[in-house]
Amino acid sequence: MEYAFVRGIEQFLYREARLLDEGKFQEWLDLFTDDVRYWMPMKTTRDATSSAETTDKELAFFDDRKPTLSLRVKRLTTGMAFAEDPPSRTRRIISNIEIDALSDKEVEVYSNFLVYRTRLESVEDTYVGHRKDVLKEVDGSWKIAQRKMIIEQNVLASNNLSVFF
Amino acid sequence: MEYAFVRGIEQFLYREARLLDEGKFQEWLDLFTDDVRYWMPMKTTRDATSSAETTDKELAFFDDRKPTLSLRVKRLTTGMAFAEDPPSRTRRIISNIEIDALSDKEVEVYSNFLVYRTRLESVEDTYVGHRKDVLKEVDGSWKIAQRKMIIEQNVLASNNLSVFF
Amino acid sequence: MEYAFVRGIEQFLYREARLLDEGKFQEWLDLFTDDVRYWMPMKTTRDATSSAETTDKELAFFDDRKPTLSLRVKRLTTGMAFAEDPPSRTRRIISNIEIDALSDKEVEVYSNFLVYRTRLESVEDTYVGHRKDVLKEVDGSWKIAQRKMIIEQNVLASNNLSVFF
Amino acid sequence: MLTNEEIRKLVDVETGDVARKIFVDPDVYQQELARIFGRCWLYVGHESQFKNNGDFITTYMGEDPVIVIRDGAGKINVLLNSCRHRGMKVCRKDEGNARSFVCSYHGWSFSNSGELLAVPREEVAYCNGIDKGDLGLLRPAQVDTLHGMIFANWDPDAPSLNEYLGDMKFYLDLMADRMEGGIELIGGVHKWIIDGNWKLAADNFVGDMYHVPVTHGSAVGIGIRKPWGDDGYQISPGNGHGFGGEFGGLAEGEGVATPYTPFIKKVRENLEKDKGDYVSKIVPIGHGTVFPNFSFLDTMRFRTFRVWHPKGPNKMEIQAWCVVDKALPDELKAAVRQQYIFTFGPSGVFEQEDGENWSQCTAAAAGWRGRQDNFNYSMGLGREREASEVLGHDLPGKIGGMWSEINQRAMYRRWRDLMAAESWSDLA
Amino acid sequence: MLTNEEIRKLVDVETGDVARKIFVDPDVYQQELARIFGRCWLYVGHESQFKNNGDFITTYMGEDPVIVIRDGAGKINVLLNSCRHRGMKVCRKDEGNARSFVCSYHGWSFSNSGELLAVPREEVAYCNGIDKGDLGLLRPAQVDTLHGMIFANWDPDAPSLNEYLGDMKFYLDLMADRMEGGIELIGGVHKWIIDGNWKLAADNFVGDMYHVPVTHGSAVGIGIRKPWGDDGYQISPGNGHGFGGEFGGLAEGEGVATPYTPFIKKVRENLEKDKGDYVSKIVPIGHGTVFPNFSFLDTMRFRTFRVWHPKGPNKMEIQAWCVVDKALPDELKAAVRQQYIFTFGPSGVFEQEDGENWSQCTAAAAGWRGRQDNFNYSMGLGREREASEVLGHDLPGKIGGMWSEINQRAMYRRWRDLMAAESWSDLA
Amino acid sequence: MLTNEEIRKLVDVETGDVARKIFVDPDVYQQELARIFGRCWLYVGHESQFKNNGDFITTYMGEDPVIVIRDGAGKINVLLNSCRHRGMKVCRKDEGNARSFVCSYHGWSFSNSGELLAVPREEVAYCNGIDKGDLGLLRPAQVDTLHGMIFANWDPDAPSLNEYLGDMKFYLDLMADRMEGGIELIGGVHKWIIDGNWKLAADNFVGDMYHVPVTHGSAVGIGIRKPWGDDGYQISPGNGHGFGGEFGGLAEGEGVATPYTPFIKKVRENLEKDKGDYVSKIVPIGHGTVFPNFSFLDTMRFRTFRVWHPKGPNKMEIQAWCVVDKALPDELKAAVRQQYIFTFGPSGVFEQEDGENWSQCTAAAAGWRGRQDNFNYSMGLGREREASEVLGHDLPGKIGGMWSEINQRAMYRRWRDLMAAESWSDLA
Ligand code: FES
Ligand code: FES
Ligand code: FES
Ligand SMILES: [Fe+3]
Ligand SMILES: [Fe+3]
Ligand SMILES: [Fe+3]
Repeated sequence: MEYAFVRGIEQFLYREARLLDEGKFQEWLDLFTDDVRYWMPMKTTRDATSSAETTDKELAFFDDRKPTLSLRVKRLTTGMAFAEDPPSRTRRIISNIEIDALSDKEVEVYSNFLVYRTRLESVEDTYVGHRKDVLKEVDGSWKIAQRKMIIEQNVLASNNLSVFF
Repeated sequence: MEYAFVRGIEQFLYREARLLDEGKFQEWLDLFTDDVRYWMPMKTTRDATSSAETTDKELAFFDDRKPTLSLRVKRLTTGMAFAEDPPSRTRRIISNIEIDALSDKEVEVYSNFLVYRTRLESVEDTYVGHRKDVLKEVDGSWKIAQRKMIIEQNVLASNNLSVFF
Repeated sequence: MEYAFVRGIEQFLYREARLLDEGKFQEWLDLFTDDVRYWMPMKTTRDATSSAETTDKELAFFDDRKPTLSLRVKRLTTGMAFAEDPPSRTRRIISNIEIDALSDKEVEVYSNFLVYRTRLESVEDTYVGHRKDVLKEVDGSWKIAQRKMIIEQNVLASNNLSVFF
Repeated sequence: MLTNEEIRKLVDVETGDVARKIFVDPDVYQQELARIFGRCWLYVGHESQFKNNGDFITTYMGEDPVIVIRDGAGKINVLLNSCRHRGMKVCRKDEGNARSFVCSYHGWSFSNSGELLAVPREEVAYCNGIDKGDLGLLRPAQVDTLHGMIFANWDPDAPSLNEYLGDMKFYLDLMADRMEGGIELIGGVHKWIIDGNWKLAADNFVGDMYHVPVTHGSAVGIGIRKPWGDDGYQISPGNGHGFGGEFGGLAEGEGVATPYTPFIKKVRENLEKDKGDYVSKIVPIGHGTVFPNFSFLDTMRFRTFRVWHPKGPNKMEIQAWCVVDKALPDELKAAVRQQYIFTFGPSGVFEQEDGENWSQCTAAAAGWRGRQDNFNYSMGLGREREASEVLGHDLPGKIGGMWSEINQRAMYRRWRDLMAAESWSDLA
Repeated sequence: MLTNEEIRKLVDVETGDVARKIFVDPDVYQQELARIFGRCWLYVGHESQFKNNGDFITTYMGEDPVIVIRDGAGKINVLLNSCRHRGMKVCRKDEGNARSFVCSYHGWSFSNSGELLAVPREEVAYCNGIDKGDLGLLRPAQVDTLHGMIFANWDPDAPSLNEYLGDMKFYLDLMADRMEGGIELIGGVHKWIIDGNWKLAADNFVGDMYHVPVTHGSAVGIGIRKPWGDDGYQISPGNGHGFGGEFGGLAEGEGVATPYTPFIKKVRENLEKDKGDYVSKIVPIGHGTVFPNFSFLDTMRFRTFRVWHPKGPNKMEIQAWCVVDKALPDELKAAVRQQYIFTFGPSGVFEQEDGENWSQCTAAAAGWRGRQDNFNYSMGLGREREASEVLGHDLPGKIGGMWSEINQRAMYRRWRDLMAAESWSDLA
Repeated sequence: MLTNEEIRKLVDVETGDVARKIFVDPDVYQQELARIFGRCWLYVGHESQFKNNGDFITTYMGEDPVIVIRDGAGKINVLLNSCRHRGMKVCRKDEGNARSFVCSYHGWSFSNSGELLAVPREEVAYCNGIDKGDLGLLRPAQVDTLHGMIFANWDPDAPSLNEYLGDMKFYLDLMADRMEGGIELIGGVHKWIIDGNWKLAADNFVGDMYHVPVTHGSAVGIGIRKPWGDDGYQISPGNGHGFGGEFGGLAEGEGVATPYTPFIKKVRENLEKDKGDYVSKIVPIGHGTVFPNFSFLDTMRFRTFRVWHPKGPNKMEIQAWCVVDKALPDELKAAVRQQYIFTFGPSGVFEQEDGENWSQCTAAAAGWRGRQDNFNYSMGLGREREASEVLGHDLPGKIGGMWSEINQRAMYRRWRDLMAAESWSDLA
C-alpha cells in the first residue's frame, strides 16, 4: 500500500478522534455517510472457547443509523443533556490500525481504542476495545460507511455511555 | 528505513496482537521461531536510581522456549484450562514501535503495550509495559526469534497471568 | 508530507518517551530548546459546553522554562528526591500523532499519551491526556521548543506529579 | 441490626419524609440484604429465555449469584451458584445450555436440577459415606411464575407470589398478557454499574413521572416526544408495588416513530372490548416497580424489564431487557429493538441522564450533614383516592395524579415494615 | 462513638504520645466528621473569588459538598450542594456565575441565596401546599469572614469565628493584612488526592519545620535555598491553631530568585514602623494551620492557602491556592505564580515529597501491630514559654523553638477535647 | 470481637462443617489479625537471602510491613518498617544492603539492628532529652529459625518455635535438610494479588490433593504428568500444620522432564539409608502448610515456599519462591528454575487455575444466603489413623488417605481455638 494512502487513513482516524475529544460533534457527524450503521454489540460469556458477541437481532450498546446518530449529536445542544452538561473530559488512544483495501475507494479498517473519560470531579472510566470500520471515498474525502465497535467488558463498568466511540 | 520495510514490521506486530485478541493461539504460536526465548523478568525495587529487573538466574513471570510455549497454547485446548475457560476478553494496544535493523533479515524491535483483559463478569486487569523483540525473516516472513517483556508492576495486581504478551 | 519527515518526528517522540521510561533524564532534557516553555494547565469544570483550561495567569500543574525544568532534572540526582527514590516504574503510550508543518524546520505536533506509573509495591497511576508540541530543527536534529500538556482529570488522582509528560 | 424503633424513625409516611441515611448507611444496607432481599419475591428471569431443556442464565438474588435453569424434565430451577463443597461458582457463564455443572475446583458435578450427581473418587475419598442427597445446590424456598416472569423467594414463610403481588397482579396482566402467546425477551441483556443506591432506581420507576420532563427533557429538544401535559396517574395497588403514566399511554411523540405505536393501539382496542374502557386509558401501563427491585416500562414504543441488583450501599448493577409480544411481527420486533437501544440502556438518550442523577444523588447525600436530612416525598399527600373512583370498573388500589409521590410513599412504608419485622408473620 | 474515656486515652499531651489508631481507624474517622467537621469553623473560600453577584465556587465542608456564592444582594452564602427534594447536586461545576440553580433531576430551582424559588407544575403537583420557605438549600448555622477569608460552621452553638480564632487572629492579621486592598487568590486551584489521613497534613503545617531539611532537602541540593539554621520559632496561640518558621521569614535562598523577596521586605519595613520590631522577625509568618484543616504558607517567595478535605481515614483531597496582595504589581504576581507552581502543588519540587511521605506513613501505621503504637510528639516538651517573653510586645500565645512539636501537641489536645465533648458548652 | 461461643459455632470438627462466614466477614478478619497473626509464628525469610551483613528484604507479618535484616554483627533482625516518630516506612525497597535506614520524613536514622542511632539536630530539638534507647524500631517478641527458615512472633507469651512446630519439625527436616549445606532460595520473588481469602490458599496447601486432578487436570492434557492414582497420604502432625502427597513423591510425569527427578531420587536413596524406608514413600514431602500462612511444595520437579499475606477478608498477596538445595549443580538449579516458572507462579500452567478458583470461591460465598452455609470438610472423617501404623518407624502424627480433609479439619480446629482464646495460656 502506498504511504500516502495509508497515512491518509490513519490521519483521518486521528482527526476523527480529535474532533470528539474537542467536542466538535457536528463536524464529527459529517464524517459519516448517510447510510452508515454505527453498531456496538455486547460481549457475552456464552462459550467455553470464545467471547460471543450479541447478534444483530439482540440488544447492543449502540445500533444507530444516521438519523438517530444525528439526534444523539443534536441532543448535546438541547441544554438538557445533563449526562454531558457539564461535558466529560475525554481522550482517545487509537492504535493497531490495519487496513484492507476493498478497492481504491473503499477500505476496511481495524483499530483498537482506549477511550478515557472523566467527568465532574472524579468520575473515571476507561473503555478499551476495537473497531472495524468501512471507509468510502466520497468527493475526495474518506467517510465512515460502517462502524462496528466492541468494548471488552461484560458488565459495563460505567454509569452510562454518554460518549462516542 | 524504507517505508514498506517499516510498515511490514508494524503490521506484523498488529496482526500478532490481533491473533491473540481473537483467540487464534496456534496461528500466533507459528509466528515464533523454534529457538525462541519468551522471557518476562520482573521489576524489583532494589536501587535508589533504577528499577532493576530480575536476572536470568532469578525468577521471572515467563521464561519459555518453544516447547513450553507450545504447551501453554496446547493447554488452552484441553478443556481443563479453567483460568481461560470461559476465555478472557482481551485487547492489546501496541505503540511506540522502534526498529533497529541488525541486517536485512533481522531486526530488533522495541514496543510498548497496554494489554486490557476482563473476564467473567467484572474481573478487570490492565497490564502496561514494554517489549524488546528480535525478528528474523524466515522464508519471506518475519518470525519472532526473541521476546523480552516487562510489566511495569512490582506486586502483580492480578489473580494470574493467563494471557500472552 | 514525506515519509522520512513524518517518521523522523514520530521516532523522535518515541525516543523521547523511552528516555524518560529508562530514567535518562539528562539526555531527555537535552531535547528541549533553551527557550522552551513546558506548560501543563488544568482542566476545570466551568462551562456547560466545554472543559475550560486554566489560563496562563492561573495555576497550572507545570509551568517551566528551561532553568526550572533543568532543576527538576537535577533534583533527581540530589539523593533527597524521595518521591522518585526509589524511582517510579513508568511506561508511556504515545499515539494519535498529527503533524502540522509550519516550515521545513518547524512543526506543530499533536499527540495523545497514556503515562502509566507504579511505584514501591502497589501505588498505581494512569495519566491520560494530550500534548501540543512545537518542534524546531536545530543543527539537524529536532528540539522541543514548546510543550503544552493536558491531563484529562479535574481532581488529580495521584499523590503527586513526580514524573514528566 | 437497627431496632424496630430506629427503623420506624427513618420513614414518615404522614409527611413524606424519608431519611437520607437509608440510601448511604452500610448497616441499613446489610439489614436490607437479610430482611428485604432475603424475604421478598425477586425476579430472576423469563420463561422465554428457556426454550430447551438445559437452557440456563445466571443472575443475582440480592448479592447472591444464582443459576436459573430448565432441567431435564422441563422444570425451571433456581440454584445458588456456589458449590456445596468449597463454594466455587459452578457456572461462570452468562447463559447457555447444560445437562450438568462440573465444579472447576474439585470436580463435584451437579445436575441441571441442582442435585449433587457425583463427586470424584467417591468411594476412596468418602467411603465414610457422603450424603449426596443433602449436598445439592442451595435453592430458594419458593419459585413461582406469572406470565412467564419467574420469581423466587428465599423465605419459606413468605406469602405466595400471588398474595405477595396482591392487586398488582391485576395490572401486570394488562402489561404482560395482551396478545396470544404472551411476551418474550429480545436476546441479550444490558448490564451496567451505577454508583447509586438501588432504591433510587426502584423509587424512580415506581412513581416518579415527575422527573421525566426535566431529566429527560432533551427528548423534546430533539423532537422525539411532545412536551408533557398533566393528564396521568399513579396507582398504588398495595404491598409497596406501584405504576403510573400518562393516560393513553406513555411516550407518544413524533420523531423516530415506528409502526409499533399504531400496532399497539390496535391491540389495545381489542383488549378494551374484553375488559372495559379503562384499558385505553392505562394500557400500556407506563412505568412501575414490583417491590423491591423489579421494574418495567410499558410504553407506546417499547417495553422493558429491569432489575436493580444491590452491590453495596452506593452501587447497583442494572440488568435490563427489551420485551415484546411473542406474536409481534418480526419487522416490528426489529423496530422496537432499535427504538429501545436508542432511548434506553446505558447509551439511551433517555437513560444516560438517570445514571448521572442517581450517582450524584447518592454522592451528595453521603456527607455528615447531608445524611441527617430527609428526602421529600410529599407530592400529592392527602389527595389519594380509590382507583375505582377515578377509573371505574372496581379497579383495585389507590390512585394519585401523574405528578404524585403516592407510590414512593407506599414503597417506603413497605420497606420500613419489612425492615422492622422479625418475620413475615410479625408483619401481618 | 468512642466514649470520652476512650478518646482521652488516645492523646497524652504530657508525653507527646498520640495513638496511631486515630490516623487509620474508621470509627474515629466517623466521629471526626461529626465532632470536628460538624462543629468547627471551616475555610470555604476567599472573597476575591466572588467579584460579581452570582459568582460561585464549589468545595467541601468535611465530606459535605457546598456551594459558596455571592447572591443578588452581594452577600456570601454557603449552601449544601444537595437538592432538598431527592438530594441531587444542584451544581456540578467548579466555579461560575449563576442567578439560580435548576436541579437536573426534577427541576426544583433555587436562588443564588439558597431559597427554593420554584418547583415545576407546583399547582397540580403540590396543590396540598408545599412549604417552599422550609425547603431552601441547607446552610451552615454560621458564616463569617476575616480579611476576606470565608469560614462556615454547621453548629449554631459554636463560638463566634472571632472567639474560635482567639489569639490566632492577631497573627492572621500579619499574614493577610499587609497591604492596602488586602489579599486575593490567583485563579485556578490545585486539587489532588493523597492516600493519607488529613491530620498528617494539618499537623505538618501547624508546627512541623522539623521535616523541612529532610523531606525537602533536595531544595538545597539544587541551590534554591540555603541550608537551615536553628533560628526560628513555633507559636501556639491556643485553640489548636499554630504557626511557625524561621526568624526573618521562611525560604530565603539564591536559586530561581524573584523580585518578590525584596518587595516583601519593603512591605515588612512599613509594617514594622506601625507595629513594632517583632514584625521583621515573624513576618511572613511561615507555615500554619487554623484548626482543623485550613493551612497556609507565608514565605519570602509566595503565599499559599490549602484545605485538607477528609475523604475517609486513609484519604484526603488537597485544595491549594496561591495568594498574593491585591496591590502587588502584575509582573510580581506572575513571578510569584511561577515560583509557586515550581515549588508547590502536586508537581512542586517541595511538595512532591509530602505526598510520598504522608501516604506511606498512613500505610505503615495501619497494620495490627503498628496501630497499637504511638506517634511521638515530644520535641520541645517542657521548653514552652510565653511568646511575649521571647518577642516582647505582649505578643499572645506560647512559643517554642523552630524545632519543637509544641503546636502539634496543642492541636491534638484540641482534637481530643472536641472529640470527647458532647457539645461546645461541654468543652468549656 | 466475636465471643468464644460465637467462634466455636463457626467450626464443627466432628462434621467437617466450617462456616463460610469466616472467609468473608470483616469482623472475623480483624480478629484474625490480632489472634492469629498477632500470636503465631510467621515465616519472614530464609537465611540464604542474607549473605552479607546489612543484607535485607522487606515483607509482611499479617498486614504489618517488616524489614528482615542481617545486622553488623551478623544477626538476623526483624523490624517493624515504621518510624517511631511519625510512622513513615523507613525502607521502601524490596531488598538491598544497608548499614542504616534514614527516614525520609524527618531524618531519624536507625541502625541495621533497629536502634535509633540519631535524630537530626538532637541537641537543639530534644534538649529535654529524648530516650533514644526506647525509640528503636519495633520488633517481634521472638525470632527463631529452622534450617535457615526465619520465623517471627509478636507475642512474648507464645510457645517457642520448636514447641509451636511440634511434630511438624520432624517432617520439615525431611524437606529442608536433605543435602550438605541445606537449602537456598533462587533469587527473585513472585508477588501477586488474589481476590480471595488467605485461608483458602492455606487450606489448599495443607491438605487439598483432591483439587489437583481437576483444577490442574490440564497438566495431564498436555502430557506433563500422568493421571493421578489413589496412592498417597495426608499427615496431620498437630497444631494445625499438615502436609501430604503421593507416595513416592509428587509430580512424576513425562513431559518437560528435567534431570532433577533422577537426581532427587539419588538424594533420597542416601537419606533412606540413614533414616529408614519411609523416606522413599514420603520424600519429597509434597504439599504442606505451617499454620497459619506459610506453605510449601516439595515435588520430584522443584520446591517452593510461599506466604499468603492477608490483605482484607477478600484479598491476599502471595509471595512465592523457588527453593533448591545449595549443593545442587548449577545446571540443575537452572532446570528447576525454568520448570518452576513454567508450572507455578502467576503464569504457571498449574497455578493459573488456583487464582481463578480462589477468587470465585470468595465471591460466591459472600452473598447473604451463601454466607449462611458451610464449607464441607468431611472427606475422610472417621478414617484417621496414627501415621506410625501406616508408615512404621514411630512416625508422629495422624494420617489419612491422599483424598482426605483430615489436615484441613486440624487446621480449622487450631484456627478456632486460637480465635477463641484470650491468650496462649488460655489455649492450653
Ligand atoms: S469447591 Fe466445588 S468441588 Fe470443591
Ligand atoms: S432531586 Fe432536585 S428536584 Fe428532585
Ligand atoms: S517520621 Fe521518621 S523521622 Fe519523622
Ligand atoms: Fe428516568
Ligand atoms: Fe512539607
Ligand atoms: Fe492448586
